[in-house]
Amino acid sequence: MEYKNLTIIDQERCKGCGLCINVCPKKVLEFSKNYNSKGYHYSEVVKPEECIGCGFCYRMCPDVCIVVKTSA
Amino acid sequence: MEYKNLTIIDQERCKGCGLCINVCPKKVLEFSKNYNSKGYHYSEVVKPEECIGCGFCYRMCPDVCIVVKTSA
Amino acid sequence: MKYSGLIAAGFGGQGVMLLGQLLSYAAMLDGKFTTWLPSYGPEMRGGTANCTVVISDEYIASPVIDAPTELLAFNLPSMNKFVSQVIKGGSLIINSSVVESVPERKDIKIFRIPANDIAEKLGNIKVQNMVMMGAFLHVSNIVSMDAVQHAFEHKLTGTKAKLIDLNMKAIESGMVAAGK
Amino acid sequence: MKYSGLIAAGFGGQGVMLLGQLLSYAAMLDGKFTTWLPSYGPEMRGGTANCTVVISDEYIASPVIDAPTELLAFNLPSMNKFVSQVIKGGSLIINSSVVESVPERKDIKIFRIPANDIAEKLGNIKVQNMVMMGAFLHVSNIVSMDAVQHAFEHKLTGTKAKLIDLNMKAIESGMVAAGK
Amino acid sequence: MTYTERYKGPKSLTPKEFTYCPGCHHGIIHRIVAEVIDELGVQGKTLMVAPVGCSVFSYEFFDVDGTVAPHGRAPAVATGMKRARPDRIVFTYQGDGDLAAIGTGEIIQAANRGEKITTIFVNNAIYGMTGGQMAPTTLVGMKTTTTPYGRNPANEGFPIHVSEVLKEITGVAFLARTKVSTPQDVNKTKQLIKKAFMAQINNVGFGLVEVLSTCPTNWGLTPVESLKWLEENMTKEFPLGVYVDKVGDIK
Amino acid sequence: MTYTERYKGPKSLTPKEFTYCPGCHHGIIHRIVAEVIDELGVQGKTLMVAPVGCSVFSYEFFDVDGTVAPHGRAPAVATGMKRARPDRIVFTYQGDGDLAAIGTGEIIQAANRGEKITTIFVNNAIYGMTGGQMAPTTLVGMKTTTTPYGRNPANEGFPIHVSEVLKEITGVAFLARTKVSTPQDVNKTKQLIKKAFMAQINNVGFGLVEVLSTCPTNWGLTPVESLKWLEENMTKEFPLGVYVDKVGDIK
Amino acid sequence: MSGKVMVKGTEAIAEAAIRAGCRLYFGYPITPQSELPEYMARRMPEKEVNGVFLQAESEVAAVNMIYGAACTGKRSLTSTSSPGFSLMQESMSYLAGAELPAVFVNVVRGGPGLGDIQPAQCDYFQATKGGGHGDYRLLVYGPESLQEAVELTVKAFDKADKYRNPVLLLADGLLGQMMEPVEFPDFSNLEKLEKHSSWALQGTELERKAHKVTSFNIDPVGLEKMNLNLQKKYAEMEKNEKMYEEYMMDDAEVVIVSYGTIGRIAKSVAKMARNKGIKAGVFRPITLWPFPYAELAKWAKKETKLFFTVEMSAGQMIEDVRLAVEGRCPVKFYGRMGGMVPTPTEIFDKLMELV
Amino acid sequence: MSGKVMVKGTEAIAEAAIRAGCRLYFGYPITPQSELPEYMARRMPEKEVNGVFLQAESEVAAVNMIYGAACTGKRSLTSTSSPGFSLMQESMSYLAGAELPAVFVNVVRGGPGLGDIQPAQCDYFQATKGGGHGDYRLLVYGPESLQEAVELTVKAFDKADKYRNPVLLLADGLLGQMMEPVEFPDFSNLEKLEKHSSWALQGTELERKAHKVTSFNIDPVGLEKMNLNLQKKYAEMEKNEKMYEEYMMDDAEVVIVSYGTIGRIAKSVAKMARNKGIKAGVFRPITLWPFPYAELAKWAKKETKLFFTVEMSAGQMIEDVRLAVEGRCPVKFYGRMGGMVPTPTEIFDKLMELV
Ligand SMILES: Cc1ncc(C[n+]2csc(CCOP(=O)(O)OP(=O)(O)O)c2C)c(N)n1
Ligand SMILES: Cc1ncc(C[n+]2csc(CCOP(=O)(O)OP(=O)(O)O)c2C)c(N)n1
Ligand code: SF4
Ligand code: SF4
Ligand code: SF4
Ligand code: SF4
Ligand code: SF4
Ligand code: SF4
Ligand SMILES: [Mg+2]
Ligand SMILES: [Mg+2]
Repeated sequence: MEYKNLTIIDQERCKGCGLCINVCPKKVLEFSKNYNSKGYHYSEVVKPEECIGCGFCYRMCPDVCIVVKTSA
Repeated sequence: MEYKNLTIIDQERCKGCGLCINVCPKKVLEFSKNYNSKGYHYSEVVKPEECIGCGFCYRMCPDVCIVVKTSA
Repeated sequence: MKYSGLIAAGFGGQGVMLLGQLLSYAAMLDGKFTTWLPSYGPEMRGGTANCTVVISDEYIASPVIDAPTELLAFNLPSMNKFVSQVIKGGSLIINSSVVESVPERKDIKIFRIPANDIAEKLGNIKVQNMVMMGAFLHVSNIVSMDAVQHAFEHKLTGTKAKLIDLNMKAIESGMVAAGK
Repeated sequence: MKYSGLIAAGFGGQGVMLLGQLLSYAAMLDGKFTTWLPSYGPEMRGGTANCTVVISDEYIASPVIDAPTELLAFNLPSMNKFVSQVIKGGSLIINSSVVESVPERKDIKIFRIPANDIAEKLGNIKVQNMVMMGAFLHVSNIVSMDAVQHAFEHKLTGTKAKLIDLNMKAIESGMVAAGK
Repeated sequence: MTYTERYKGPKSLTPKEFTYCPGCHHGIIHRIVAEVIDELGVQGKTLMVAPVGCSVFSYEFFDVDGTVAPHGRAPAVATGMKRARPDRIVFTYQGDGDLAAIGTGEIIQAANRGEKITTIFVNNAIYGMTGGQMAPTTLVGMKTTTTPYGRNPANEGFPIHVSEVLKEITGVAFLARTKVSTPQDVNKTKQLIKKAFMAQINNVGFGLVEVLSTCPTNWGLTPVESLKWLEENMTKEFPLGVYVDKVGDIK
Repeated sequence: MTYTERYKGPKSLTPKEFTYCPGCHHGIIHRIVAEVIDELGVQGKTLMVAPVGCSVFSYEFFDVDGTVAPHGRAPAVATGMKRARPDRIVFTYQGDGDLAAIGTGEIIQAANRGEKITTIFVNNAIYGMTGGQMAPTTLVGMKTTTTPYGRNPANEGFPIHVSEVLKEITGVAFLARTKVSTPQDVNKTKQLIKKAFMAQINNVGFGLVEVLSTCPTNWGLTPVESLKWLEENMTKEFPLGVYVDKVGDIK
Repeated sequence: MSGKVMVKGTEAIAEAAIRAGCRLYFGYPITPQSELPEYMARRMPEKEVNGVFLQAESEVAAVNMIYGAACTGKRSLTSTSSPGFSLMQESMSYLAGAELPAVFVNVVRGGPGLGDIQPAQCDYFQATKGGGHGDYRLLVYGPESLQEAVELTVKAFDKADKYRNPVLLLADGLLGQMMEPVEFPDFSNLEKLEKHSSWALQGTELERKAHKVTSFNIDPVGLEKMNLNLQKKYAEMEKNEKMYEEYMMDDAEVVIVSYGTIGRIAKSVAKMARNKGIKAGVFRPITLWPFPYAELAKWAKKETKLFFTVEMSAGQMIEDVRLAVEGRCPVKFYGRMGGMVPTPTEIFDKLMELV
Repeated sequence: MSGKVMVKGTEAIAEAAIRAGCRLYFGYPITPQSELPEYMARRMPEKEVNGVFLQAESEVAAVNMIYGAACTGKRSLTSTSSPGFSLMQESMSYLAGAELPAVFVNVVRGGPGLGDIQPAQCDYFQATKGGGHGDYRLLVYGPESLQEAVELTVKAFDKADKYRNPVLLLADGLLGQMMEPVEFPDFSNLEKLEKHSSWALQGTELERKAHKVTSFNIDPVGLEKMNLNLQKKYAEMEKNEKMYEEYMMDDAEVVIVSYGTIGRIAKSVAKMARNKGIKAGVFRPITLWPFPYAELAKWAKKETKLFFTVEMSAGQMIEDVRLAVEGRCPVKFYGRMGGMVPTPTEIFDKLMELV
């Protein structure tokens, strides 16, 4: 399935701070139940279809884990 | 002879800077022609009768050479 | 002369340092000579953490040891790093909830303690370090349970006092697990 | 080998340092080895100032000397301080306009030069130091007048060039005074 | 469908993972500084000076030539660099312990000389790297490991206002206080940082941007709680705004 | 006729002759500081900290217990004294090289802690003791031995305004800039210095008085010419006034 | 139960200082000793102590606050780690010149420069030869254990007052971070300590001539005299204050010379060597200045096969060892740098290579 | 006429630095060397030179400006006197750790503390053993004359670049203040010097990987490696860079060991002694680090009756002399302190007492 906007998270790099989750206006993101190898519950996209490509998550991510793509 | 006000200059201590002479409103003071042992033309009272005891000379003297007395 | 020189090693946050301090404290209460020496990895945060505890009837010359009598391994990298140093006849105590593999050495005693699981069963995963400590106490028999109890009483006061029981239970479970 | 080690000493402001530098400079122009070494008194300003000039045909080992061949005394404290150090057969040159007394020593040559008076007569009291230098040149005969002239030409340029004559005259007067 | 990358990490950062704690604003600030360098097209001629503090590692994160200054001395080091190579872009990145405590003299005098350098000043009201001691910017009442009973003005004085002090200095060409608590903040801060770089590029003078920042670890709060604490407490003590702007409009 | 002494040197000075050059304002300022100490009746409990600068000798001139701090560190030394003996009156006496160059950090941080100490800051726009080098307060265009072609803002920046900077600091209880060029100035300055001491005595906070001052020797002017130069140039660059006053009226 | 408590090295020193009558701490945080100021921050305001803790804005400010506090004759302490101690050097020279008593702790870490935060001993030269300018000396203690650190801390304050001289505890990160049981001395009688020092700056109360404390003397004749007095004092300290430990030295043929924690580790090495039939002993200088030259030189005799100096440095104390031995026996060195701590086995192996 | 000019010591060093290609001077005024920055302030802006003179706000700032300038690979100089050099110690350690080339001048004055402004040699320990923290070394030159100072200044820049290491000229106030004729070398070819150093921070121009220059390595294994590299470099310097002068040493039975101006004065003393029939010579170390131990030790033989070390200090270099002599001959000392300069006769009298 294809979405208008894609938010891609480098989950190995993610430290699970939750700033992206906190800022996303569309609740696209959530903590994963899983740990990454650093031991963090990383952030993952749970509602890709809702993503408006606003880049808020990118802007707030302190660890440069996020790329936002758009088809627009 | 007695004056109303006495300005007394420690001439050995004086460095001949002339600040007292410069500030005296009554031109009571002048540089001496003589040198003191430090090699300065010290300040001396030349018109004691004119002294109004204002203390300007005391206030401006950087070397605490001056005492002003008054009979008032 | 009784002597134990142990290294406890794991990730930061697994309570390895606290375990060492508590043990050392209890040893002191037992009238032993004892030293506790931390070693933090080069990383500021996260990363590995280990400490060395020496307990002895005599003045301790070196608080630094490179031949531990016991190794408490809380994760795999730590086990791999230190296992070869354990003296012949020494003991390796593994938190088997985290570390699956077992090293090759045949000349040491190996104890596999599912510390996380035991702790979880006790209702608080955090006390997994006390489970490991219990195992050590069983294996080394160098510090009295009385001293351990006293140590908790000193360290956990006020509102924290209610945690003593849980911790003691964790220790006992660890002892039992090591005795199996 | 020609050698002269002189101390010139007086109050700050009497041009003692300049005299030394000029002499040293002229010595260099004459192809000699030479050193100039200042020594300021502990007081920040005013106070005494003296300098040591060594002029030699050979490399100068010590620029510090404690046995001057010549002493140029610009005031009484300076004369008293250094006169005992002058070597036997050495010379003491006194600015007699300032220093009235004469020391006891019989084993040295003593020149009394009324430098201030001479300088005043030349129209500028400031060149009293050059009068003293002239006396030294006469006494030591270690630096050529040509070199001195060249030294002035190097140091006094532009608007100051017109002062060369006055200075040279002062030097000549000093030489004459010492020759008397 | 073909996608274009709308938001992607800047070129002027190395791929190296940051060593900062989860949620620490140092990372956000690094990224926007790098974005500014990208946008100005000066990566190849930029020299950076890292401080001593959590951001001591920043010299490894920025993909430009860099060094680490002794604690507090980054402005003097940057001065030496810039005087040696006036054709280069030189920036320092400093914490509040580094800049507002031990380095007080160096920052004020570099600003006063109007050095053509840019300083990113990360004010998190605490010494992060050494484990949470009081900084000169620590708020009144705030508990730190060296003010265990809360900062008490009678003993430790009041938080120092770096931007207010620096605005009195003639050599400063651009000066602003900002924060990065929201995406809007982040955008704005980026523009301010760009201006601080332009102050240097246009040879106007010294540029500094003070960024209010979190230290979840030593504040003892989660990253999200930290945002809130910053908003509620730090912005009150440290008013945001542009304090000096001699740069004018930039494209 | 019997005379009474109307003006006479203060008790809190030793009889030692000052080592300052003829006409140097250091002497005037010494005298009025001593007069203030006399008037406040605190000579017996005052401790003083001399700087490194021409006034390094001031510890010999004030007839109170005293020491010499390392160059620029007088505020830190005074802090140590005052914290050890809060019941004592502690003051520092500093030049513009000492306080506004090497000691920038120490003065700002002592002020920021609101240390209950008093600082007399003698701004003569030059390094007197070392022979006339540029100070941070040297005026633009002014020739010094290290700005032989005149201070050039493009290279050395502009004169620093210490009082303007310090007024931004919360811990400051009293702060004024003044001069001693006329007897009226001298009187006024004395009152200001008294207030700066009162800030300490009343436990309000840090007090500092900046006194614009001459250095005839290194300015290359006579003492009287120096007065004029100060009036015409320094007061323009450094506006006089009371910048902070939390002390209120004193008798 | 004994009066023993379990504490970290940094905290042991802090508490010992308070017991010794120190009521003023000024310092600037730096790893690996920030626990010391943090302990002081908690402890000083307590009623029982009622002292001053103040975080300085820098090490330069800290040492000058100490300078000021010491001027009043009160007991004060600062602590730091290597880079911070370097920053203090100008003022250390001032303190020594002005003959001010104060106690300093340097918990040494790996250098040079920013280096790392691991234990090291690479500041020995700086500590013992004077990192600052001019001819001056600090009394320098190098404790091996927390109990010794506690005792030397108390002694440091006493000696600082006695000689009017700064005293330095040179600890390594190991000692600073480790815990072991220690017994603290009782609190000193503050009133006894508070007796007005005859020289201190405490206000004349118009009852005496003003006191002046400085390292300044513009007249070289005066400054030389001041220096001669200092040298006399240092000679006195050399005569009276040397401390060292000899461990299994009676019949030693191999003398391991080490200080601080490495001196302690060396004891394990000596035991290991004895197990292998090598007559090893440990000579452990406790005062690093004055260094026990003569006492060590005593062992530079025919029977001694080897002096073996082990340090966590590139070799600094070894110069003092060589000055003592004067070529009469071989002097060898083993060292680790950059914060690496040698283990007993490692040292032992090296020793076996040499004998 | 020769190309000789008459200049002050401080100015000779300044001009020599410019000739050597130094175009950056940062410094803070301090007596007795302020003539050096003052010379630079006049000279650097001249068209022929076109360099940078900047008065720093302190010695700490100055050394860090040097740090920054050195990072770019350019030749830079700072100068100071004793208290100022103490303030630079933290950063000196950083420079050495980061392997930055730069030249330092310390015109030593009487200490400790504020002391006075007269000539002294009491900073020898600080210069040679490292006043800062950690295991590091400076290359240290001690010139005796202005011509030698000029030549060593040029050499200092070359060696600093060659070894990427700070180099220190340790001068005393005598040398700094005296004048004598010197000949300056020609101007260096700047373009040749400007060749991009392979390590320097000059901007990547997107053509290479970014350069990083630091003394920081949080991993002790890495920091130890860094230290091992430094030690290797220092060993190289010890092998290649030792300099000393032997004066009338061929048949000497009395060896006067002195450096700097005192080394020069010692030559007069040796002559005086020879006049009295005493076979005296002078061994004058020119590099104070690396110290010419082996070269001096060569004279520690049966025929040598006495090593006589003379310094303007309480006795600092004498430790290195004793390390070289290793007890094979008597080593005696004469020193003056606090800025007092011993005269030839005074030293000679002392020598006569000893022989
Ligand atoms: C001379 C010196 N003193 C102290 C330290 C220890 N130190 C390292 S970082 C730091 C403070 C860091 O705080 P800040 O600048 O606010 O940066 P943050 O970690 O909060 O980003 C200190 C005191 C040091 N490395 N060097
Ligand atoms: C660490 C240090 N650096 C430099 C000096 C040299 N020094 C002595 S006084 C002084 C400046 C004095 O100027 P200022 O403070 O303005 O006082 P003034 O003499 O003008 O009254 C300097 C740089 C020193 N003594 N110590
Ligand atoms: S781009 Fe916007 S909408 Fe999409 S995940 Fe990120 S924050 Fe949410
Ligand atoms: S903001 Fe970045 S680091 Fe934080 S949870 Fe989201 S992706 Fe992970
Ligand atoms: S008191 Fe007044 S009138 Fe009298 S001499 Fe002094 S200035 Fe002149
Ligand atoms: S003001 Fe004082 S020092 Fe100056 S001339 Fe008058 S009496 Fe003399
Ligand atoms: S300690 Fe604080 S400032 Fe440092 S990385 Fe962690 S959160 Fe950031
Ligand atoms: S040099 Fe200047 S400031 Fe110093 S005493 Fe002389 S006139 Fe006063
Ligand atoms: Mg911070
Ligand atoms: Mg000044």
